[in-house]
Amino acid sequence: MSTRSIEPAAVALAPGTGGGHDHPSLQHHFDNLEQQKEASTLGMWLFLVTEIMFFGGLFTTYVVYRSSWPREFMAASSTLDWKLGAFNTAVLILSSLTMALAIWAAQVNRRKQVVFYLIATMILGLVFLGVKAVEYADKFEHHHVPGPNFVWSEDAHGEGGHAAAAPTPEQAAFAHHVEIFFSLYFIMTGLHAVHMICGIGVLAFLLVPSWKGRYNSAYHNPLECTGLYWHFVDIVWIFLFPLLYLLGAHAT
Amino acid sequence: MEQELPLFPEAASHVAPQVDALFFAWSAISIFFTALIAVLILYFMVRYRRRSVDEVGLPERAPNWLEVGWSIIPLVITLIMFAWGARVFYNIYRPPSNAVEYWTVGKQWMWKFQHPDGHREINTLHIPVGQPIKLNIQSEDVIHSFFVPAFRVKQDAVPGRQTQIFFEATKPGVYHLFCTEYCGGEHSRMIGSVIALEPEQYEVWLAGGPAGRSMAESGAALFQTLACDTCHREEAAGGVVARAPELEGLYGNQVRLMDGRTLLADDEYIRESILDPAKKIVAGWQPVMPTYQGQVTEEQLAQLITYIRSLGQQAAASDQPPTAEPAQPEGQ
Amino acid sequence: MNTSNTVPHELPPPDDLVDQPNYLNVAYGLKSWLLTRDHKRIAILYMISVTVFFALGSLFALLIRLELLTPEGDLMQPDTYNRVFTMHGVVMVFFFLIPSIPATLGNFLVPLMIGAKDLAFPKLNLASWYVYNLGGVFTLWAIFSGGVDTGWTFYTPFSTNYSNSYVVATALGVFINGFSSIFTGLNFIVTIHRMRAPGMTWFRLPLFIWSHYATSLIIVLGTPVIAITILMVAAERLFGLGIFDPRLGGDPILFQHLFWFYSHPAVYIMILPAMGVISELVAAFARKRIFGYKFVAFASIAIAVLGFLVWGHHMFVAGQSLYAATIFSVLSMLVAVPSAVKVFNWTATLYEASISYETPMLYALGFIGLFTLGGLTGTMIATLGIDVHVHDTYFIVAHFHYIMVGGAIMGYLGGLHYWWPKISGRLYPGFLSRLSALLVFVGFNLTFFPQFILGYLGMPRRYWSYPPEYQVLNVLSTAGASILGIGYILPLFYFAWSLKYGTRAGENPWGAVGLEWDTTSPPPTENFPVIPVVTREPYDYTSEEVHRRTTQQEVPVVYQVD
Amino acid sequence: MSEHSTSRAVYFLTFGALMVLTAATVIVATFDLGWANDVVAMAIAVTKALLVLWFFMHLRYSTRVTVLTAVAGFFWLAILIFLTMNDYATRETLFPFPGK
Repeated sequence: MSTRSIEPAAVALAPGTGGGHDHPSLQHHFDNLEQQKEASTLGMWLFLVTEIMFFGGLFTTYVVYRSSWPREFMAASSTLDWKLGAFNTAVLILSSLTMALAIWAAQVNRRKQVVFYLIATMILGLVFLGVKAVEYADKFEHHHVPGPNFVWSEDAHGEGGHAAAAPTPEQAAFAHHVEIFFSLYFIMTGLHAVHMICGIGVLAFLLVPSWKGRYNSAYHNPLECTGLYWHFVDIVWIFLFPLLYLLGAHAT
Repeated sequence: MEQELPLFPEAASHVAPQVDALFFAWSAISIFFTALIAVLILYFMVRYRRRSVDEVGLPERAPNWLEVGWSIIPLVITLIMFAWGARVFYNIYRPPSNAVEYWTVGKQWMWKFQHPDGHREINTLHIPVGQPIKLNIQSEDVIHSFFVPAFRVKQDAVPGRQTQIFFEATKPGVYHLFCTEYCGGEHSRMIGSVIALEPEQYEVWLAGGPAGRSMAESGAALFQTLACDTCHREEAAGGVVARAPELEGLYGNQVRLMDGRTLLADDEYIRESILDPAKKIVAGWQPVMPTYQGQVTEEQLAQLITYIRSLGQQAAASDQPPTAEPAQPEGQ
Repeated sequence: MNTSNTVPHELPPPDDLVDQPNYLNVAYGLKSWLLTRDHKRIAILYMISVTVFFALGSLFALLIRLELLTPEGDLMQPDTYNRVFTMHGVVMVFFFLIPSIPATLGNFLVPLMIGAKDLAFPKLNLASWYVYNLGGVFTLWAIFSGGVDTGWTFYTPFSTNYSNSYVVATALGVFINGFSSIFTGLNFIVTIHRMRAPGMTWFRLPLFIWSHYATSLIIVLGTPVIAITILMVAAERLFGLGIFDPRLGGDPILFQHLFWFYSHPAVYIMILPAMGVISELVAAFARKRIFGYKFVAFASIAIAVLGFLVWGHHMFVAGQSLYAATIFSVLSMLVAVPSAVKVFNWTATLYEASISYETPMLYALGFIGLFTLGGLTGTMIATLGIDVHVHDTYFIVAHFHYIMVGGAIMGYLGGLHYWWPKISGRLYPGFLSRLSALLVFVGFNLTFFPQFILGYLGMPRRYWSYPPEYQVLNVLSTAGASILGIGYILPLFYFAWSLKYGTRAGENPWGAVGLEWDTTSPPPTENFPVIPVVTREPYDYTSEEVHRRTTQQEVPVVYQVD
Repeated sequence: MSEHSTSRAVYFLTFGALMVLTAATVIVATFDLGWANDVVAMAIAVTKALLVLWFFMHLRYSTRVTVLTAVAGFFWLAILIFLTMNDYATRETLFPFPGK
């Protein structure tokens, strides 16, 4: 809240808005809390629109390349462990629930429960990142990380394996297209993970004010906006899971 | 024919008149509307200039039909012009069945052409007039773009794909060939010319070029058409960093190689450097020279060697100090 | 050019006008400026940053024009020329044209025009300026350590595999700069939706606000796509991935799709704010309501929405399918209609108006003429048959400079001259400013009209050397560029001069209608002593109350005829 | 957003529905239905996204402008994907452009 040096002499609030004492969290340029809440919610949604278009570029790339090489994407996807993916999806959905309950708790003025649910959401987020770390480790081990030392042999099929006989042009092209799948896999899930980390950071930032009881039924904007962001990150994973993991499920 | 100030390109292909007609129509429309707006503004500026400090404009009275009018009219005009443009576009991109296939490969800063009968050229393309030509275009590295202004055709060379353009020369002549998709350092030197010849002259040219010229002269002409001079040339030309050793005064002198050996630059060394350049690299130079194996016939090879030998004697004659030691190229 | 026929009479500046508290003298010192949350101060900070980048971009432009004086490039090596035209593109597009009007005039005026105390998120607004400068630092570092030679379009596979210049640094600079654009756009949309003064309905909003609303829609919906595209290029260079690498089967044309999805709407980000400024100028100096207000307002929204459907017209010859090229060509014709509607409505506004010829009006009239030609040539280029011939030639360069320089920069300068009294409380010299407007108009046309001819002759873009027959037209163009340069430098001087010596501008030096003219100039920090209640239509010059204000008010000397 | 809050039961119900749908998409994926696999997977994903948007993200109580913003976001993504695919889908089919 900015306390400014010169208070304008006659600040006459526009007629008809709730005047009286100002809520400590009301910023000077808003007329009332309602206007401030709607402004911050709309602002958050607009930020989420930019996030939709940000991930949208990757989804477009995915759609284009998958339509060009369905077989290669299916073969590459079959090396991903869809059970871990499913488990991660469940973890994220549960974290969405705890996030929503955190906001509910603030609305009914139960600050202890707000803190509890926030911590639960953070722990679930960390579990999700842990599982991702396990998956990435597996990729490094199998040389499935795109780049100079990417190895993909048709017969080895997932074991990574040593360099087989010189691949035929078709196999080389196949391996290249598989490498592009893994490039997309790493950028999409990597970007999603970075958003998770930022989300956890913001949640941590909210713990102290929540503990102090600053968020109550009248004012809980920061919680609401963090909730919107967290649910959005969950939605991105909801689309990532089937597109990346479930392609090859019926092939195994 | 270097005109002093050309204001309009030649129309030398079947589609050029159609493109020009479309362009003139659109230019006329543009000039008409721009002039209309300019005249209206100037008239209003004078007619309704402010006469006293407190004068204000009258409220608007015009009905909505005016508003609808100048929404519909531009839409109709643009859609008509779109349809006309689309028809011309399909004329450019749909070759007739009797089109002869030529190939071109864009490589960083040169065009390599191949005729239906296997004849190869670099940076210049000889084509017969009146014969529809389908040119298959590829690229070895980045995106280039095959553009002949006189034919009004352009098509990007996309690496990893083969794209195609169709044109039919209608007028013999030498026409500019440009690369119009930015492709790096010497994008502006990746130019050449498309030479449209009467069908008979084209056959003569195909047969091996004009007879009666001395071996050295044919060699010199070949040196140009094979674009050897894009790399082998004196330092000063256009300030471009030389990419290959100078050939003046090379013949008959010692040459130090990368691996330290020094040997005499004789016929055999020149022949080998043309057909398999990577085998003996002169000290201090990069192995960038492409092989001409299969691009030069035995007879053309002989012409090139006589030409380079003649360069050697000229240098000795004008007792220019033979530059056996190649100039050290700056780090590229 | 007859000077305005208002009766100039000298008036000693009333004493109370001098030390009235306003946003400039409310606090002094670096800290009060660098940590300000006042949208007006942030507008001025942006004005300084944007001017610095405009100067840098113009320097590159001058180098290009000097280089092209001779067919065989003599001024610099081809590689240096490639870096110069690339940096001209990057600096001008991302660091001047996109932020110029929204971040300076928009930041200053959006709250003022809708009767709000400030933008919805003041801290975000300040962050936007810092992020803009951070992006600028990255790009400047890239420039001074060697520059990038991929063209401002970063086409792959050249930018990812073959260029050994500072591509990642510049890409990072542009990526970060994108966020400053998003923050401004987001701020405007929320402010316009949520913080209008009582009585300010949507159809009482000035057209400046409508055009900035449409611009912000494009910014929010388009900018993230170029952010991810540039991130992919950087990832490909740094980690050897192969998304656009043809050797791995990647498709360079996919990069062009993603790039132009943002970069075409970006040209509407650059022109729509200028259109908003022109609507204000024409209304103010014709003292008449804009003809067909609703049509002009919805035309801005139509341009914003249709602008997202047309990007394929940049790729007609790039290897796109014929069918897609046809679809994009039709859609490009649709997007030309709202621009035509705007031009006709501006011209119709002048009918039965009371036009005066101050400098802003000269810029506005120049804008309308040049934008008409720019828009029509744009529609020509969107026609399939012509684009095959003129794609990537100087015809395209001439078209987009007619829109960007003839349109956006004329709009920016017009707006700057129109609101300068409100921003600084000072008036600038009339004759000198009109002279600079004339120089800009003449210099501009001499620079870029020959390029239309060069383009159809077939001279390709981005060429370091060109066939000798194109030299005469290039020399003409360079001559025009020097006149244009002088035209741009003049305002720098007389604006600075006016800060100290300019006569004081009263509350409403032009006798215009608008909430920003109802407060003092320069305005107080919270914009209005009392939040205004809006009852009148926008640009309502005929109402009694306005008549009284524009006549009785002691109009201080509008011009010293020096 | 009006001051009333969603009751906890609604959140738990939404959570349950999302878990069921996740299980469903996994099970369906194990059968080889050819191109139908993608359609079903996307249908389920969209349903789950709508559930999250409507209940968890309180679109249910949001103002018309906020709902419009959310819809616009996804619609513009559709424009990007649709018009880009419009090029790739017709590279070789409608007009015999020199494809591979």
